[in-house]
This record gives sequence, structure tokens and C-alpha cells, in this order.
Amino acid sequence: MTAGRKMKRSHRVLINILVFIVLCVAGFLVYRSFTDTGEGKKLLSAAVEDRVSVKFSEKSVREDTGSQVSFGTEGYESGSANIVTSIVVNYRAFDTLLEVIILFASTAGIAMLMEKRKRRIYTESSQIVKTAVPVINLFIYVVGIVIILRGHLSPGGGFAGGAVLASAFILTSLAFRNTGRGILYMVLETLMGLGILAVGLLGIYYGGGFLQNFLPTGRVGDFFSGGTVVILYTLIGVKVLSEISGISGSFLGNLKEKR
Amino acid sequence: MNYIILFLILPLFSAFLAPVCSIVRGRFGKYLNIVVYAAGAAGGIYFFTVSGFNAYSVIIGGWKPPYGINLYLGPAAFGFGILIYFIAFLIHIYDLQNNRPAYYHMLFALFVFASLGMTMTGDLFNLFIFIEIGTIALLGLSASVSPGSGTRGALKYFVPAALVSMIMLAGIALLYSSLGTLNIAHIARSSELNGSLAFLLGIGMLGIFFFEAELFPFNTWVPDLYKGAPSSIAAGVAGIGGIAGVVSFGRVFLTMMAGSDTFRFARSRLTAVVFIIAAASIVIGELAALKEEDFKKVLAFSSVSHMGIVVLTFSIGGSVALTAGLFILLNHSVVKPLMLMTAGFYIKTSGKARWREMRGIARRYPLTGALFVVGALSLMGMPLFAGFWGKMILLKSLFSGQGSLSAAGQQTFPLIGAAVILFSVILEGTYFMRIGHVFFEAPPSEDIPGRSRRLKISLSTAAPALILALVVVFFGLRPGLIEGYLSRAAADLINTADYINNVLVTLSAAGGAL
Amino acid sequence: MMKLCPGILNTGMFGAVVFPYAVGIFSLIILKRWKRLQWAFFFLSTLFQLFAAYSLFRSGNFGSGISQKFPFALSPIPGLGQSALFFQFTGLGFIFFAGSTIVTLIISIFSLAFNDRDHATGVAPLWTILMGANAGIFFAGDWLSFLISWEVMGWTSFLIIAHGREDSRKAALYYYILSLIGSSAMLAGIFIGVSGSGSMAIADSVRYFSGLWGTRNSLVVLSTLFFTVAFFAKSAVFPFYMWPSLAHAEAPDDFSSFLSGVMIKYGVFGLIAVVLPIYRAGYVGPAVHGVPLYLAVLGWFGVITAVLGTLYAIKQDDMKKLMAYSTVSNIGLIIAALSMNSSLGIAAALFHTFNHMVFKGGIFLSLASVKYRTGEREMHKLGGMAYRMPLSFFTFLICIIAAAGIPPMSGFASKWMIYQALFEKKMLIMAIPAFFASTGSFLYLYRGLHTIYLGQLSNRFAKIKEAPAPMAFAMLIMMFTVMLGGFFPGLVLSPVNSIFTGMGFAHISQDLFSIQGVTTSIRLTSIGTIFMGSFFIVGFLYLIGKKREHVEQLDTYTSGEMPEEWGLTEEKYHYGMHFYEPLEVTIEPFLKGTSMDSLFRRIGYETGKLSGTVKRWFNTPQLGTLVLLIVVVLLVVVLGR
Amino acid sequence: MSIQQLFLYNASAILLIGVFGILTRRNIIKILLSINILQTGANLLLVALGWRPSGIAPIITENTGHAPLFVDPLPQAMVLTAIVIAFGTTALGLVIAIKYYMSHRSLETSSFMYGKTKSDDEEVVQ
Repeated sequence: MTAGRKMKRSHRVLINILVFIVLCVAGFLVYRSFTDTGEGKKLLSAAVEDRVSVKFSEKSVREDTGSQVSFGTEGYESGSANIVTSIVVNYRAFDTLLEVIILFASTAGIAMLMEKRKRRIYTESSQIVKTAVPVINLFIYVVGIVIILRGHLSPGGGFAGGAVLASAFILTSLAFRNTGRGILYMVLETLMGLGILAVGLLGIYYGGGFLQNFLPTGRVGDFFSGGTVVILYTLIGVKVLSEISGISGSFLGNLKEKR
Repeated sequence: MNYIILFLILPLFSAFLAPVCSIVRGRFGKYLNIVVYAAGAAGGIYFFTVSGFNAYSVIIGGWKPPYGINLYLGPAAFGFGILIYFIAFLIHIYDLQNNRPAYYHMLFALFVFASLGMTMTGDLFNLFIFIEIGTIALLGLSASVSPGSGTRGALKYFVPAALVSMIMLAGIALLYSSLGTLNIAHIARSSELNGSLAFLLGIGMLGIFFFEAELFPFNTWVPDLYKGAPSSIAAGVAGIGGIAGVVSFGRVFLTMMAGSDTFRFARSRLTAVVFIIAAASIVIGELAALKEEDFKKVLAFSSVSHMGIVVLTFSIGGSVALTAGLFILLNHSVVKPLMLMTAGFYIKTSGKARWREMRGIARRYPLTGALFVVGALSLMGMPLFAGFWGKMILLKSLFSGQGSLSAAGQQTFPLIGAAVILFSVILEGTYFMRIGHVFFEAPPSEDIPGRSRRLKISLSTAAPALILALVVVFFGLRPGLIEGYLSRAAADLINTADYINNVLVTLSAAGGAL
Repeated sequence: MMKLCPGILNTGMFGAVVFPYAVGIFSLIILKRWKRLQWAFFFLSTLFQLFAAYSLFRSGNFGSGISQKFPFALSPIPGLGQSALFFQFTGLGFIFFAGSTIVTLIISIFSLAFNDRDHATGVAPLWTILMGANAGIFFAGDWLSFLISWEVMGWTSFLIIAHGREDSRKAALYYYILSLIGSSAMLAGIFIGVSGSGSMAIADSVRYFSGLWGTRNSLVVLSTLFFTVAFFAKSAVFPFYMWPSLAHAEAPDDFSSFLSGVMIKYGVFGLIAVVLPIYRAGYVGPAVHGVPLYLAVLGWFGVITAVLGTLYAIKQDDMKKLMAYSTVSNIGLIIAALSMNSSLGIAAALFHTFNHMVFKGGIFLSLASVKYRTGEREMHKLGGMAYRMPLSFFTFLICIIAAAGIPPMSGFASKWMIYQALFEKKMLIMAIPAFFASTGSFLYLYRGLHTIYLGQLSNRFAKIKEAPAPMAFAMLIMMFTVMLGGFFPGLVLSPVNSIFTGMGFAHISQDLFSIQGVTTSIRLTSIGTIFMGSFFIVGFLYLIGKKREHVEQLDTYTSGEMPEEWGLTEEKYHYGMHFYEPLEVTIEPFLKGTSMDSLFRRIGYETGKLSGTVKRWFNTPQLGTLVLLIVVVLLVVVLGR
Repeated sequence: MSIQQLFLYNASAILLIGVFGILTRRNIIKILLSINILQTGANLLLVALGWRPSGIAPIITENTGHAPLFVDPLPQAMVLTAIVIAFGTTALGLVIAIKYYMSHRSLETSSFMYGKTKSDDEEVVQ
């Protein structure tokens, strides 16, 4: 037992008060800098229409149309109706790639650290659960796939859909003892990651930049609009699904593969 | 020319492939990584030489800055990227002796990837994500081997990392709300911020770089991480992570804050903060190393103080001082992996963690002992080794007091810095020479395996350290070969006008090379 | 003098510096297994240096300092405004180089035999490299080459003194920390000068500093103080006079002769080359009898060093420590002389420097041969060595006669010149303690002679033989060099005299046989002849006189009895024990009062405690962030408007 | 005070609460919770900064006319990323906390002090 010596209570209280005072001062400084009426730009001094994001909602980064985009028209640089999606997967797709990599890294770290974890003893889950889970999973699959595929038209997308799908896998692994095969998740992750990289390099191949859209952007609001958005979001969805399932699997602790 | 982004994303291929390949064959990921690092270094050198050392701005997704994300591959980013690849390559060759899981190599590749990205990204939020990738990869790696001190080091690394990164995120948000952009060049071009707001944002953003560069208030993780992580990871933190932290620090502080008018009202105060923190790190690192018993922790404290010296030059400003700082950074990031490799070999051989218990080990293994002495002398800034020239240039610029960033009333900074550095040299010489002497003492202590049971120094163990030592000696005899280049890198970091020009103005919409 | 020939100058200096480096690194890497061969290479490289010195002597022109580009040019370093290393051939540097090379060559002959299977220390390659640095220091024309040689000298000598023995670790670290402090201070001084003058050349910095008189005196004094700290630390002058007693004692025996003969003179060279010129041309400021106040203080430090060195030497029992303290006191005299900053003073300083190189080298060589045979360092275990090792005895005798400043040996002339220099500037108050130190040297030198060589031969050492031939040969050369310097002072003084034009001093009046001081002039050759004549007469009387009969030590002391019940052993009442006990008791409190050693140890202790406190700060993850917040808030409050 | 300022001060308060928790809590799990609070505050700050008067969600539908007033979409994209990052860091932090507990049998940060856990100081990691 190497639990450290408990600190004296008075000292703790003292430190808490000290930190509290310090934070009050810091908060006051934050407040002062928010409401400072000196010269120079203040907080929120860039109105929404002055920010770079206006070009995103006008879809006019390349050539300045200067007008807002209306539903059903076509010929824009990025066709997806959901502007957040067009930012996440198109304008700032590189951030998204890195984001996926972060999940990837944490999955790998968790798998590596939890490798030698003994499997817990589960209590047998009840008959109701065992019966209900497959039925529920069906709906979850449908919802998740829809969320992924319509990510460029309505709220949602790869991350949300992937999480939803992963919840189905987690349900399965809780109801029945198997938590899926980690090797399957790993292969899926790898393939999806390579797929994203391939799409990005294809963008270069078709004479643009890395992760550049090389498919036609259809009419705003159609399913086949937004070019590579659907592909990327599908890849991301499956990747997120496999990663979250892998994480839950390693927490529940029976990744069979030792490496 | 857009294929130049392969220089950044090469490690991703090995990272994605390593786990699957390891199903096929256990050590496959390792060799894959080695190939990738060698390819990155070689390709970078080739491209950099044929391209005539120009600055490149790679546009991602075909959206021109400041709307899209761009990578800026100037002399600083590109050259230090090559160095990162080189060090990673050697570290992996050193690591061949150990049998690591595939995830380990994958995380190391991601760590290299994140460090490269930190040096070359041109977008604040993108930089934030790169830093997070590096943090997560390093967390997994540092806890990978040792359940005891490794996890402790990981936790001590994790808590401040989360704190400062979230503070940086809030700072980015506030900056975006007041300037309406995330691109570094664009921020540097826009008009002045309010003084107190600028100071708040500056502190909020610099915190994470103090953390990454192992500087004073946030470096409680350094000794534990160096001790608890395997030596190759510690070498990676010292060499690769140090480079990434310092170069991105210079990009954000020198290019975005100090060089531009945006932070004009807070510039002198931010400079003062950076100076004070750097000086404090130097003193604290050297003092703490003086009494330290654990070999790897001594090296950790010494890197704290060296990163302090490097960052101190940032607060002095001026191309000469910055050149000296980058020279010291180069020396440190070459020597510290070398010494950590030696430490790993000695700890493995003697089975002891404290340097006092390794008495006379260098008599048994003279080659590694000589390498350790070379590294120590170079860190102390002794002649015939690379560190000497960095120290000389730095002292010259400090005493001539030129190019001081700081406002009137802070003109004493260079002299104080010089005093601190001269003081640190005394302490560093003291403890390094003491350790070296203990290593070379006769007779060797009995616990160290003798010639009969002596370990075979495999080529993969000795060769990387030897190569690093040769690099140090070469630059010690021919400093001019690297000095001109480092001054270019320093100009790349300092010269905000050129940076804005290269990123925003002279770019065609298609992007690509300048 | 032949006319100047730059080619030979260039190659001479280049070879003298680079050849030892090359040989040293070669023998360090290639000849690891063959220790004797390493020593042979050391001897060869020193021989080569002597040859280079000879060629320089024939080609060089002492008067004017000629600056030469170092052929081994580094690629240009814009950050330093320097494209190569520059060497400068000055008479001063040449004299130091020649003297150190001659002495080192003799020592290397000694080492060839000394480092046999039982006594071998693998320091030959490092020593070879050190000789290269030695030449580099004396020929340096710009600060870079000076610093390179200085630092290389520092860490190589550290490694040699330590030579991997646990008990020598503390001594070596003590020495190295002091030299680190010194080099840090010197760096500060150097870069003040460089940033002012805008060039790395030594001469430019000196010119810059001497141009500042009257305008920024405090800056000049500060920078010279930095230089002085460095050179004092290397030369073991007053605040730093402790390290020789440790380092000389712990170093390998043949190296301690080099350490005490040559290495301790670097500070003297630095003071003459860098500090003194600043205080000559256009000095404006307070002066004492025409000596600038700063230099007068320097002189006082030198005198204090001389006295303290003598007093400490008197109470030593370890023979190497005793001689180390004698070195300290001699250095003090040299500093006192050169701080007069007159031609006579500098001539005296250089003359005594060269003499001290020779006779102290000889003393340590003979001690080394005694230790080589007996393995003992404490004097009270030795005695009567003269019967077994007559040649070592004669070397020791001649050398301590020189060290004590008794005619006809060389020490007499140089000490006489030192007093003359002090008289010239009317520094009588300074001369009195100098006299005391010099006469006090009789005491400890006689103790050394009497306890080690004379007296009763202990039975343990009844069988030992004289040192092997090469060692004996080396000691012989040393002995004759000492005599030569005593009989013909002109041999050293005329080169010294000829460099004064280059340094802008007036000549002193001397010739091969005699020296002209301020009060009087002496003709050493005649004095020497008279003394030698009297020696021979006494020796003749000794030979024809009644033979003494040999009795055991116990017979003389306890009349044959050995009362074991008193727990008496031979060492217990050896006549060398507490030789000057009454005197020691008298001077003890004074020494306690002035011991810098305890001060340094205290500083180290406090630093260690501070370091422990700082280390504890790294413990919890929260403290750091808390500290950050406090720091940030304070900064904001302080720096904010 | 506009609703935006309300949200801004709210977010700052949450940020400071998170910092307070990180600095004062002595249990690793509680520190992790404080980190999550901090991340929530940062996200809230981001979203609040993208607000504009009478702005609508940035999705083009039949109902959005020719000149819709979208709120700033960029902070929302950033929030998406930040949430994923928070998820990854928290999961990894929890795993490391579990490992720490397995080896030290304690989650108190006071067990970080040297000398408290002899095993760590003696431990040899090559």
C-alpha cells in the first residue's frame, strides 16, 4: 500500500482559498480585458459578416460571387447544404483528418495499455435484454447509416453516425459476452485511414491540393452534391465506429489478440 | 509541387499500416517505420537542395489562406523537419534491440507526425490539434513500459497538458472573435488588438508552448517522463518534441506576436514574461540537476535548462541571438538523444538507475563512456564540439545587446541573460564532470557484469549514438557549414513581413510553390 | 636575429599546435592497448614542439607581434564576425612556449621510465593534447583560439588529475569548478571587449579598453576584474590558493611536476599579456607611487598569497602538498613583481617564472622518483633516502637551494630582481612580507630535505635502489639547467630583454653574467664561483674528516630499547613528526582566520541545499500550475498598466 | 446585457471552475472531471462567440430564403473537433488512471511525492 500521506486538512483549505483568490484575480483580469475601452480591437469587434467564415456560408472562397447561396441552385465550389459539414469535410478537411487521427491514437494507446487486463466476470444478462438488443440494434443501424449518409444535407455526419453505430456494437457486447473481434476493428481502422489518405492524394492527382474536392458538386440539396463529402464522411463514420467499439472493447477487456 | 505534403504525411502511412502488418509479422511495423523515416529524411534533403532553399506554402484542399489551411515550409520548418526525421530514424535503429508492440511504433510515428505538423502548420486551430495528437501519442508511449513511474510521468504530463491546451483553445476562440480569422499570417497582418486583451490572449496561447518546451511552471512532468519512459521515448521527447515545441513557439511568438503590429500594445509585457520564465527555467533546471541521483532525471533537468537558454534568445530578439538559439537547439536535440541512448544502455547493463551505483562502468564499456563524455562536453559548450559555437554566438549577441525586443527599461535583459547563462555553465560542468568521473573510476563496482559476462554491444545500439557524436564533432570543427543555414532559419522565424507576403499575397489561388 | 620569415612562422606555430592534437587523438584511439607506446608518442610530439620552437627562434622577430592566419581555417562564422583562427607570434608568448616545452620535454623523458607496469597511468594521450593547447594559449591571436586552447587545457587537465581514481575525484572537481568559474568570468570580460571593439582580436580588445580611460573607468576595471579572476583561479592566487594542495597531491606524480612547473603559469602569462597593457597607455586614475591602484591591489594579493603559501607549507606533512604550497608562495612573489608593471618587474616575473618552472619541476621529479621507489608520500615515513638515492638527493638539494633563493642557484637572481622591482616603485611595505615569505621558505624546504633525504634510513627501505637511468638523466638535466640559470642569468634575460621593444617597455641593463638593479648590480658568475669554491672546500673537509659511524634509529632515540607497552612505533617518534610544532601552534589561529577553503565548502553546501529544495518542487502535478497562475497574475498586476 | 454576453461570462465562469478543480482536487478521477468541465467551458465559449442577432442554423433548406442570416458556422466546426479531442483525451486519461491505480493502489495525487512510493524511485526503466 503506497497511498500517500493525507495532507493536513487546514493546509488543504488554505490552498483552496489561495487558489480561489488567485482565480478571482484572474477572472477580474479576464473581465477587465473583455470590457477594456482602450484603443485597438476589442472582444467581438469582428462581426460575423467580417469573419472569414462568411466566405464559407457564401461558398465563394475561390471566386467572389458576393451573394448568398439559395437552395436548389448549382455550380458552387462546395455543394453541401449543411455549411458546417462543408467546413468540416471540405474547407477545413485537414483538421478532420487530424481529428480522426486523434481518435486513432487514443484507441491505440488504450489498446496497448489495457492489453494485459484480465477479463471481468459478467453476470449473465437477462433474457429480455438478449431478445431486445438485436431488434433495437436494427433500428440503430438504420439511424446511424442515415445520419452518416445525409451528413451534408442535415445535421449529423460521420462522427455522430459512427458514434450511434458504435452504441449498437457496445450494446451487443454488453448483452452477449463477446465484445467483437479487435482485429476486425483494427483492420477497419487501417483501411479507412488509408482510404482517407487516398482520397486526399487523389485530390493532388486531379491537379489540386491535398484533400481537394475532385468530384462534381451538384445542386445544393441533392444527395449527390458536395463531391467527396459523402465518401469522406462514410470513411470517417466507419472509422469512428470501429475506434469507439475498439475502445469499449478494451475497457471491457477481452481483446483476444496479444501484441 | 503539392506532393511536397508527403514530407508531412509520410509517417501516417506507417502509422496506419503498422498494426495490420504486425498481424502478418511481429517486427514488421518497426522496419516499416525505419524505412519511412529514412525516406522522409532523404527526400527532404533532396527536395530542399534542388529547391534552392526557398520557402514553400502548401495549400490544403485548394482553399487559399486565410480561408483554407496552409502549411508553411520555410527554412526553419523544413530544415528542422529533416532533423526530426533523422533523429527519429536513429532512435528507431537504437530501438531495434527491444521487442515493442506494434501500437508502440504506430504511436511513435504519430508523435513524429505531430511534431512535424507543429513546425510547419500555418493555422492556429490546426496547430492546436497537432499539439493534441502529440500529447496523446506521448501519453500512450510514456506509460507503455513501466507501470510505476511511467504512469506517474504520464499523469503528470496529462493534467497540465489538458489545462493549457484548453486555455489555448479559449484563447484561439477569443482571438477569432476579435480578428475574425485563424490564419497566423492573417492575424499578423490585421490591425492592433486592445492592450489588455492582447496580453491575456498572448499568455493564454504561450502557456502551451511553455509546456511543450519544458519551461518553468509546467515542467513538473519532465523528470518523471524521462525516468519512467523507455530511453528511446525519452530521447524522442528531448530531441523531436523539443524541436517541435521551440519552432512552433518561435512561429507563434516571434512571427505572430513580436514581429507584427497586432500585439503591439502587449509586446513588451509578453517579452518580459517569456524572458523571466526562460531565465527561471535555466536556473531551476541546473540547480535541480545538481543534487539528482537518478541518471535519466539529471538529463531531464539539463534539458529543462537548455530549452530555457533557447527560448531566452527569443525574448532577446535579433537575428544573431536567434541564430545562436537555434544552434543551441540543434546541439541539444542531437546530444540529448545521444546521452539518453547511453543512459539506456548503461541502465540496462548495470541494472541500476542511479549514476552513483554505476561506478567504473565506462571502464567496461569504453565506447559508450567516450560518447557520454563527448555529449557532456558539447552540452557544457566546450570547444571542438558543436555547443561551443552556439555559446559563443549567443554571448556575443547578448553582450552587444543588439536586437533587443524589449521596450525601454528592459534593456538590461541581455546582460541578466548572459549572467544566468554563465552561471548555468558552471553548474552544468560540475555535475556532468562528476558523473563522467564516476563512470570512469577504477576499479569498477562488482555489480557491473565483467568482461566474461559482458553484454555484446550490438551494432544497432552503438551505431546511432556514434553517428550523433560524429555529427556533434563535425559541427564543432566546421560550424560555418550549419551556421549560415541557421541564420536563414532565424530570419524565417523573425521576418514577419516576408511570412505574410509568402502566405497571403504572392499566392496564386491554386496555391503551391512560390 | 635573422630576418622575419612568415612561412616558417606559420608552419612553426601550426605544427606546434596541431601536431600534438593529432598525435594525442591518434594514440587515444589507436594505441589504447600499448601504454608505453603512448608515452613514446608523447615524448616525440614534445620533441617536435621543441624543434618548432627552435625554428621559430631562428626565424621569428621577437620585437613586433606578427599576426598570422591559422592555416586550418574554419569555415566563416558570420555570427562571430570571424572567418578563421588567428595566431600571433609575440616574444612573450614565444618565451613562455619555449620554457614550457623545454621543461615538458625533460619531464617526458622522466615519464618514459616512470610509467612502467606498476605505475602506468593512461594519461599520455590527454597530456599530448594538453601540450597542443599549451602552445595554442601562448600563440593565440584572437579570443576564439585563446578560448579553445584554454578550455581544452581545462578539461584535459581535469581528466589527467582525476585519472579515474576515487580519492582524486574531490581534488579534480575542486580544481575544475574553480577553473569553470574562472572561464565564465573570462567570457564575460572577453565579450565586453569584443562587443566594444567589434573584433575578436585580443589586441583590439586591449586597445579598446585602454582607450576608455577617463571616460568609462568603471567598465574597464570591471572587465579587468573578470580577467583577473580567471587568471587568479588558474594561477592559485589568494582567494583560490587552495586547489594546488589537493590537485598537485592527487595528480600522477610526473604530471604534478608539469602542473606545478608549467600549468600554474598560464595565469601569469594572461596577466602580462592582457591585463597589464590595459593599465599602461593613457591610464587615468588613482595610483600608488606611479603604480595604478588596481595593480597595487593585485600586488598585495600576490604578497598575501606568498605569505599564506609559506605558512601552509610549513605545517604540511605530505611532501607533495608541501611543495604545492611552496609553488603557491612563489606564484605570489611573481604576481607581486609583475604588478609593478615596470620593465624590471616584468623581467623579474618572467625570470622567476622560468626559474620556478625548472627548479620546481626538478623538485617534483626527485619526489616522484622517491615515491616511485618507496610508494610513500608522508614524510614521517621516509628518511635517509640520500644514502640510497644520491642523485635524487642532489637534484633536490640544488633545486631547493634555488627555491630558497640562496646563491649561486637561479632562484637567488630572480628573487633579487623581484625585490629590486619592489624597491623601484618604493613598495617597501609590500617588500617586507615578501622577504618574510622568501625566508620562510628556508623552513619548509629544509624540513623536506632533512626529513626525506637526511636522517635515519628506515629498515623498510634498506634495499631500495636509485631511480632508473632515464629518470636519473631527466633529473640531471634539470639540475644543470638550474645551475646554468644561476650562473648565466643572461641566457634567460636577454631574450626577455629583447621582447620589451614589442611590448613598449624600456630595456633593463643586463648582460650574460650580471644584472643591474635600481640600488645596485650583482655579478652572478663571480658570486657563483665563490660559492662553488666554498662548497668544494667544505666537501673536501667532509671527506678528510672523521668518518661517522652508523647507528640504528632506535639506538639514538630510545637507547636501544623498544618499549612496546607505550605503543611506540618508528613513525610515532620519527623526527619528521610535528617538525615545527611550536611554530604551527603559533600560526594556527591566523590560518584558521584566512582559510578560503571553508568559505568555498560552505558555498557548495548551501548550493546543495538550495538544489534539494528546487528538486522537491517537481513533485506534484498541481503545484506547477498553481505556481504558473500566481506568476501570471503577479506579472499582469506588475506589468499591466 | 445581451444573451451573448451572458453566455460569455457563463463560459468564463465554467472555465475558471474547471481550473479551480484541476488545481485543488486531490483525486485523479476528480481532476479528470474538472478537465472535462474545462473542455465544456471552452466549447460553450466557442459556440457563444459564433452567435449573431436573429441568426439561424447554417443549413441551406427550402425555407432559407435568398439572404439568410446564418450564425457563424466555423466555431461549430471547431466545437465538433474539440469534442472529439476531449473524448480521446479523457478516455486515455482514464486508462492511465486505471494503470496508476493498479500499480500504486492509490488515486491520490499526494502519492506522486517522491519517497511516498519507494517502488517508483527504485524502479529501473532502461
